[in-house]
Amino acid sequence: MTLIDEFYNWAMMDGHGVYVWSVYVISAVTLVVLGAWPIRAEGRLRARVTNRVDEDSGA
Amino acid sequence: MGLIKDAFHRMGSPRFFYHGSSLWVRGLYVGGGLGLLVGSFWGLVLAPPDKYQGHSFRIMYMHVPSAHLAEMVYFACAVAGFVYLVWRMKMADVFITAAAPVGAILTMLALASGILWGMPTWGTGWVWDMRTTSVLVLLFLFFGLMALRQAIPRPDRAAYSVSILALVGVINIPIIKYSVDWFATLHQPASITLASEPTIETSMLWPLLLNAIGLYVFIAGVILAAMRLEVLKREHATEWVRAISKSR
Amino acid sequence: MGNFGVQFRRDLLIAIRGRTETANPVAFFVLALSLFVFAVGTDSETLPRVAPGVVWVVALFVAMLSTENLFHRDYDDGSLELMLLHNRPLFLGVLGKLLAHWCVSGLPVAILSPLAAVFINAPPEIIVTLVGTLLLGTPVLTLIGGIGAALTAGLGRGGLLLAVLVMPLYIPVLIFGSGACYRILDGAVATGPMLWLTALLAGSITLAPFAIGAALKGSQEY
Amino acid sequence: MHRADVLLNQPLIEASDLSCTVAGQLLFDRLDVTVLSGDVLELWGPNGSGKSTLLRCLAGLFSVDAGVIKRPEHLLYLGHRSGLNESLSPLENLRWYTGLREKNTSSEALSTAIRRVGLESYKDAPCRTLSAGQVRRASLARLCISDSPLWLLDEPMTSLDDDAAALLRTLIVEHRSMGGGSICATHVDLGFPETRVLELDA
Repeated sequence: MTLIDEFYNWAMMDGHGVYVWSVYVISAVTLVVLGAWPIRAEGRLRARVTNRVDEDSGA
Repeated sequence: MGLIKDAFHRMGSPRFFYHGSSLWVRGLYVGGGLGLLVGSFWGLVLAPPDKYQGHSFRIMYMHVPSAHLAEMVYFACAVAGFVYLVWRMKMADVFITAAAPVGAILTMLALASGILWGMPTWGTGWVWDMRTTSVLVLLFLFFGLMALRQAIPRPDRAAYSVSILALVGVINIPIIKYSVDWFATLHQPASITLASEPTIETSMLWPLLLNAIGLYVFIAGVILAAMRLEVLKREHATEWVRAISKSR
Repeated sequence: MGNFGVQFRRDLLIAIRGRTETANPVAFFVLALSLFVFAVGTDSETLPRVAPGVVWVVALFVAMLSTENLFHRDYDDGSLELMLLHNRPLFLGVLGKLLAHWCVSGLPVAILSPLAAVFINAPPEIIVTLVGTLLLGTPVLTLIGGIGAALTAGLGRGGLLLAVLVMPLYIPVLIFGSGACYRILDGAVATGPMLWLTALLAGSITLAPFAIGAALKGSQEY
Repeated sequence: MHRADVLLNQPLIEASDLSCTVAGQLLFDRLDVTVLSGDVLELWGPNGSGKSTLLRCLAGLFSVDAGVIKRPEHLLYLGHRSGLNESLSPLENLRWYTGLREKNTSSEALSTAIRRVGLESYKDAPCRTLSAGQVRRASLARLCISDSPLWLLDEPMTSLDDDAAALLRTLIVEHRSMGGGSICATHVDLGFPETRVLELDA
């Protein structure tokens, strides 16, 4: 049994692999997006506030 | 006594919260992420498959923590609602605004994993039993919180009503749970008894615990970060926010 | 006479004065029932089996649609402000208003339900239970709907917000209400769910008015 | 109709360092408002300067961000909206209003109030059939019959014709002579002797 077959059997989890992996992929994607969204949005908002401050001081 | 009151009061000020929380967010993200990675790896690779359900059992390591945490987030929103109604603390309302969407997404995650767990194990995606149905109802309660806040023209004036709705919701959760349970046992075909949790040997308990703690810590970080965003949104016209942007 | 009676008489008078509009819930009740019949068909024996649940679901929609304008008109013409300023204690005034509203929405549905049961040829043995559960359940629907109506009083008449807020809270009433009828249908006794409905009524009649009063104050803040 | 607090000359309402921001706009900050019996306080200021919001805060309908308000037990609030249900008549609306106050007002007192605001012939007409001016007069009927020591009037002069405006002035003068106080948000000068003015800038 080559390494690939072994990996294949393990990944297939005798038929249930599809469900298990899709759950973990969905969870991973959700959690990553959930984690990144507030940080990025805060960055964008701070940038917007900075521009406005520059405009005010510049104007 | 003065110290606690003072800390409670200071914790209530958005400015103090904003400056104090940036470190916490990073720490919670790293801690939570680590816990989730190790827990998932352990659950996916090391833990033995379940005698009856085989490998699909590994979905439990993600489904149970997210379903449980989703409910905890709603209870937390209700507590925050109570705090706002009693002490009129702005930060309590900031918490509800930030936590509701995160709770809704967690509930959807729990539903999705519940469906994907049900398919191979019991042949049907959706089982009208007490747990899955009350998670669905929880999703509607989260949508209710967000829909009400969305409908109110002035967001800073929405806090009072949203807090009331959160409290009304939390009082109804046990009632809904019981009535759905009564409904499920009335119509439950005998073959699928979901109520009895598959017996968890200790070797399977550790990854579940690790994943649960990891998820708790990570989501706490996410909510904190979302609260920082909300504070900035609400206070962007104030002096201290403009000061931050200048200093950068 | 306390503010409960004053508020009740006023709102009952308004409901009677606008007879055609207050007849809408009952007209809707009959119409929606017939829709189910057209959908399910009368020949098969599924209709009698489904009938109690159908009557209860339609009664629930009637309650929800009629609580929509419970506070909207008072908010628009300013009498809600007077209610909040001068109703001492507020929850009694709210109870009076809800009782008047129930008399023209929940009560007619409960009274009409035997006819409705015959109308969609439900098995006759469940009629008594049906009326009993509706008499116990529709006030709970009005009380819970009142909380949603108070929260959305100032938000214009836009669509489904009230439904999204209130429907999850209606689930227990629906389950025990139609559950009691199905118990009778299966020959069992229905005291369990009936007792649960009474408990829900007792709980909501004591707690909901306070939540409604607070929500009405909240609606002034928008 | 004498009033207890008139004798003690306690302030009818005492609000200290009120501040309120709505939708990011600071309406007023560190504002003190005190009304003694016999006072008439006029709130002046352009639209959107927070006159109505201040009145609603004083009435207790709107919550302030900071500040303490000591309110009387009963007060009369006349807002932009009429407070009359459209399918009821002015008389029925007034009966409901006085009924809430647990004042078992006789129906003659109600009819005299309606007659005083000049709606005698519309006594039983549903309010939806009344004109805007008549609706305002119908809500003025609450002033004729009120025994609250404090009146909060939000632009009471709007859509009133001359004799209705005159009636309002006499009502306020009567109220004052009995030791009552009132706060009026207004654009037009009410023309009362020694009224205090509180200017709210935009």
